[in-house]
Amino acid sequence: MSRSLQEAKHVLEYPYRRSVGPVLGRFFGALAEGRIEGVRTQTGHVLVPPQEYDPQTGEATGEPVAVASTGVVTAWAWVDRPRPKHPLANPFAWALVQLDGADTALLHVVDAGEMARMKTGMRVRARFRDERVGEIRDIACFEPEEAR
Amino acid sequence: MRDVAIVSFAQAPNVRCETERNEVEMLMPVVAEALAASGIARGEIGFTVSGSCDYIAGQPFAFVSGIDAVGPWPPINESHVEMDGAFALYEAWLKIQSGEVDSALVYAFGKSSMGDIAEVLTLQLDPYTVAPLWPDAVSLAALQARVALDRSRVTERAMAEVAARSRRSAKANPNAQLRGDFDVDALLAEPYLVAPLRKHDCPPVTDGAAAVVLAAGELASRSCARPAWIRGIDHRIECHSLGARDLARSASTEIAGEKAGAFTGSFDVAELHAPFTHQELILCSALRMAPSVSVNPSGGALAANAVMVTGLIRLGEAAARIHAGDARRVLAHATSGPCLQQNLVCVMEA
Amino acid sequence: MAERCAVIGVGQTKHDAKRIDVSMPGLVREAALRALADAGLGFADIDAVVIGKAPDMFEGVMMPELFLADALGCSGKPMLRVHTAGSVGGSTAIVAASLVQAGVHDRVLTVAYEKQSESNAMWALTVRIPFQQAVVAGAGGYFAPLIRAYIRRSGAPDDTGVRTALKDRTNALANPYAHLVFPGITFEQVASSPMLWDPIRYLETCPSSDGACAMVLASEKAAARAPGRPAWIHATAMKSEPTMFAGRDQVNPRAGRDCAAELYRKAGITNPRRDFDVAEIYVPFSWFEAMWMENLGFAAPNEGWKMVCEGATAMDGDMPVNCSGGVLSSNPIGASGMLRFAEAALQVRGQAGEHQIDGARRALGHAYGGGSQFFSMWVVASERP
Amino acid sequence: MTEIVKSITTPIRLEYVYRPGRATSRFLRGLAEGRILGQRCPVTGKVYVPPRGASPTHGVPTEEEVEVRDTGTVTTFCIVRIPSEGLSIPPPFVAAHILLDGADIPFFALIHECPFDQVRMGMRVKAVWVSKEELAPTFESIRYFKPLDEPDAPFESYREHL
Repeated sequence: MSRSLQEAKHVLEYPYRRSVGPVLGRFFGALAEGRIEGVRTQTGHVLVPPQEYDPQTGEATGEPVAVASTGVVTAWAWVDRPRPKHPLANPFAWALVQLDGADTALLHVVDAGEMARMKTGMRVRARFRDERVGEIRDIACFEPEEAR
Repeated sequence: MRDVAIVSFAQAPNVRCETERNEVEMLMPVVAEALAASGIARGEIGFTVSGSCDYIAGQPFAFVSGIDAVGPWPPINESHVEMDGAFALYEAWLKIQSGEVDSALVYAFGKSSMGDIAEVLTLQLDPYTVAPLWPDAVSLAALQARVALDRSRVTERAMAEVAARSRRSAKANPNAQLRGDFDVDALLAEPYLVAPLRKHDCPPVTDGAAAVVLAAGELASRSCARPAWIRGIDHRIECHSLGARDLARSASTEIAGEKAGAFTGSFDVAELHAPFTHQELILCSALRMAPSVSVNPSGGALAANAVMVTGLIRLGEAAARIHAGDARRVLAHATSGPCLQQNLVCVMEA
Repeated sequence: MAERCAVIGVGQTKHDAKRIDVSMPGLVREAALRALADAGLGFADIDAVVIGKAPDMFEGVMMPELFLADALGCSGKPMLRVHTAGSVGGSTAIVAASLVQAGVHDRVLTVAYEKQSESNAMWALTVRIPFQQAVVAGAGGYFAPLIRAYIRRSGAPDDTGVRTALKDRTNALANPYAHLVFPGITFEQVASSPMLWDPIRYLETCPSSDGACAMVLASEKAAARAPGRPAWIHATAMKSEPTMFAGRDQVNPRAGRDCAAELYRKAGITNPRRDFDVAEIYVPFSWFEAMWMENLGFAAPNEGWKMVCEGATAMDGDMPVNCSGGVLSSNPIGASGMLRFAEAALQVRGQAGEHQIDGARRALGHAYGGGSQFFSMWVVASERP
Repeated sequence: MTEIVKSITTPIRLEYVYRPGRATSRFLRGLAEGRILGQRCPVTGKVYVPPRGASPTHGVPTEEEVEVRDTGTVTTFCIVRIPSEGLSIPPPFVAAHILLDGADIPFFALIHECPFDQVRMGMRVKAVWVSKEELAPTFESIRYFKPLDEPDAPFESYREHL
């Protein structure tokens, strides 16, 4: 039985254009201005990132709520060798960040230089990009808030 | 409820990269073996259902050619879920429960080697605020492991012990991919892959295929000397956002376990679909596993992880323990989604 | 032994080329919340959710049920995701029905959707794969040769397809949710529209839509408490055959004939043209109406076109087909099959509005997919089975 | 007042490695030699081109190799008149199902060297190959099919392949 032919590369590529709806549209609009907004659920929880619905019940959420660009790391994982698609090219941490004023945590990255600086419960501050377009990557990363 | 049992199970050898055979060629012998073991003729099967995923193969409608492996002619009663084959088995169980059919063939296939599976799985995430950052599956599992380490009794040593035990158990599984004896201290001396996960905490990249035959009542008794009777089966999903759920526990597994009757009586064997070491510990806790239970004697997902097939293999491996007379009551579990978002629990008895 | 199951709530979105105003969760919620409102229920009343859609590459989200779980109030509940190509909307509803028929749940929400504007359907359907032959020009290029074969076999007049297109486009004017709306459309406009994949003309072709459809299915006990009239499910059936094999009849596939035969046997249908008051059939290219009339046993082989030409399938004909405007008027691919099932249910509930067939008691919902190889169908009626 | 963002662009690029498997490899190697190789279903005896290693009706491996001719009959076709992504030639052109002599299932190919409106069901055609030097294990080794100077095949001879 002859063997299989040589392998070939297959690239699946498309620049998806996503309509985001009113709630995320406002969140992304605020990010473009360098601010972070969540949304309040009917039970009073503040979701960041905001959603059109309460993740626990499916009920529609209410009014937007401004939250701080500082918060607490509730979980983190250290990446020594970033992948090409990762937001940072230098070693960094993935983190769940609960912003001050929010009841849920946002997944993003922390630029802490080295793993030894990472700790659950540490305070971080968002670093915004200079050129913002209204998307999640307008937050370049979070960084340790060491001044406090 | 009708009495329904898994009456046969077959799987392809799990390998790092199947270079010679396409998915249909991998599936054909597996389907033939499962059917032959059940004694139910191809044309007598009441319902056929499969689980697979287009993004694993990198093309739309990847499942379509899969049905060629069962030779669906004359036309058959057939369905497909874009999920792990374990959930296809659930659909088959429903079909039999509705009384429409008495038997079902369930199969699953996936060649994870075709793409960068950790990155492909990124596309499962919220496409607006999470996926654009491209967190890969290992990174997300590492976040979950951190929460488990911080907030529960999970330790890095316990995780390494899961890895060592799984790969030691896999030595007795001819279809496993990663097997052998590993020293826990040596494993802990290895560098982190994505801290707190080391390489041994993660599953291998695997190509695989599996098939299961289900039958009801007397047909099951005729098809198998020791049918694995499904006494309870249930699955639950929880909210998607990692920042809005408690990653240290598996709430959906707890509910599914309760509904499936996992908390009444003991088990000889449990096959848990835990691709990462800490997930086995979280699942054991959610399912209140007694220390006496033999967990993943097949080696589990840490020994072979053909995405879309692994869950169905857990059901098949657990049932096979009953078929072989090695166990009387078993539990099987399958998962889907990032960080154990969706979980299925099945209790089977001899 | 199966439990009885009924449709107690139906909802769909306004279908459009680009629903730029909503996110994917917003789209599915628009349909789901309408179905729940129709059933007088909220998410908290739902036991399980079954979701269906066509290839994930349309939206670039792998297994999107995972991120849509929260939007559909699924936390802590079972959720299943079905994908059977173009027939998926129908098979999704059938899986949802089996949850009730198996006696597992009392109230199941089922949703199907496609947000095709996130990418480009032609791109997603013709992804070039190494070592395989290039696909020529999407679904139209695939189905046009089969239509030509049908014309040759049946001797159907050339304007058969034009007539169906004109009928469905006229019916769509009475459907507020329809995507393509051409007020005052004429035979000449359809007949003179450009040939895309000869023999298929532009106005004989389905659009590419954003849209969703949802239904609430209930057990007999739960249906008794529903505020509206239920549509009772009398039978469901699914059949599949290989895409290609030697001697395959692709014009009148056996899987479709077998599926209909099984469905009719279960539902006690002996003469479909007499026994059904209305049918919603999956017709993405106009000629398929004539072809499916034969496949479904409404007409003898090679005579389906006569029903079209005689006006039998029009709103005022003896066997009205696609009163909603059908797939030719709205085509969110993953939802298109469920829309057929849901429109059939609306007819027997007397809730189809301007495109209602008066007194409709029994209706057929039909979907197909792949290379005319996957079929799903159901019979719904105003009376309990 | 915050401006509401309507949409975002999220480019997705994934790379996969494809391997053709044995059956396709044999077929493509055949094309590199200017031959069209099918496989016979051991149950029905039908010849499949291109072969995929399995009998779709019986779920069994197809192992017996059968060379078919590069001539055949157009069973049905479509005249593509709209441009779309990925087309290497401008419309209009004809995409046809061609029942190769010796095969039991139509093969998809383009038809040229004939005005598009003169292609007929039943027309006899022959493959036009790339030059000897350009032959390679790809489908592109057959450029297209062209009409043969033969009478059309009767409808009955191919009606079972529609």
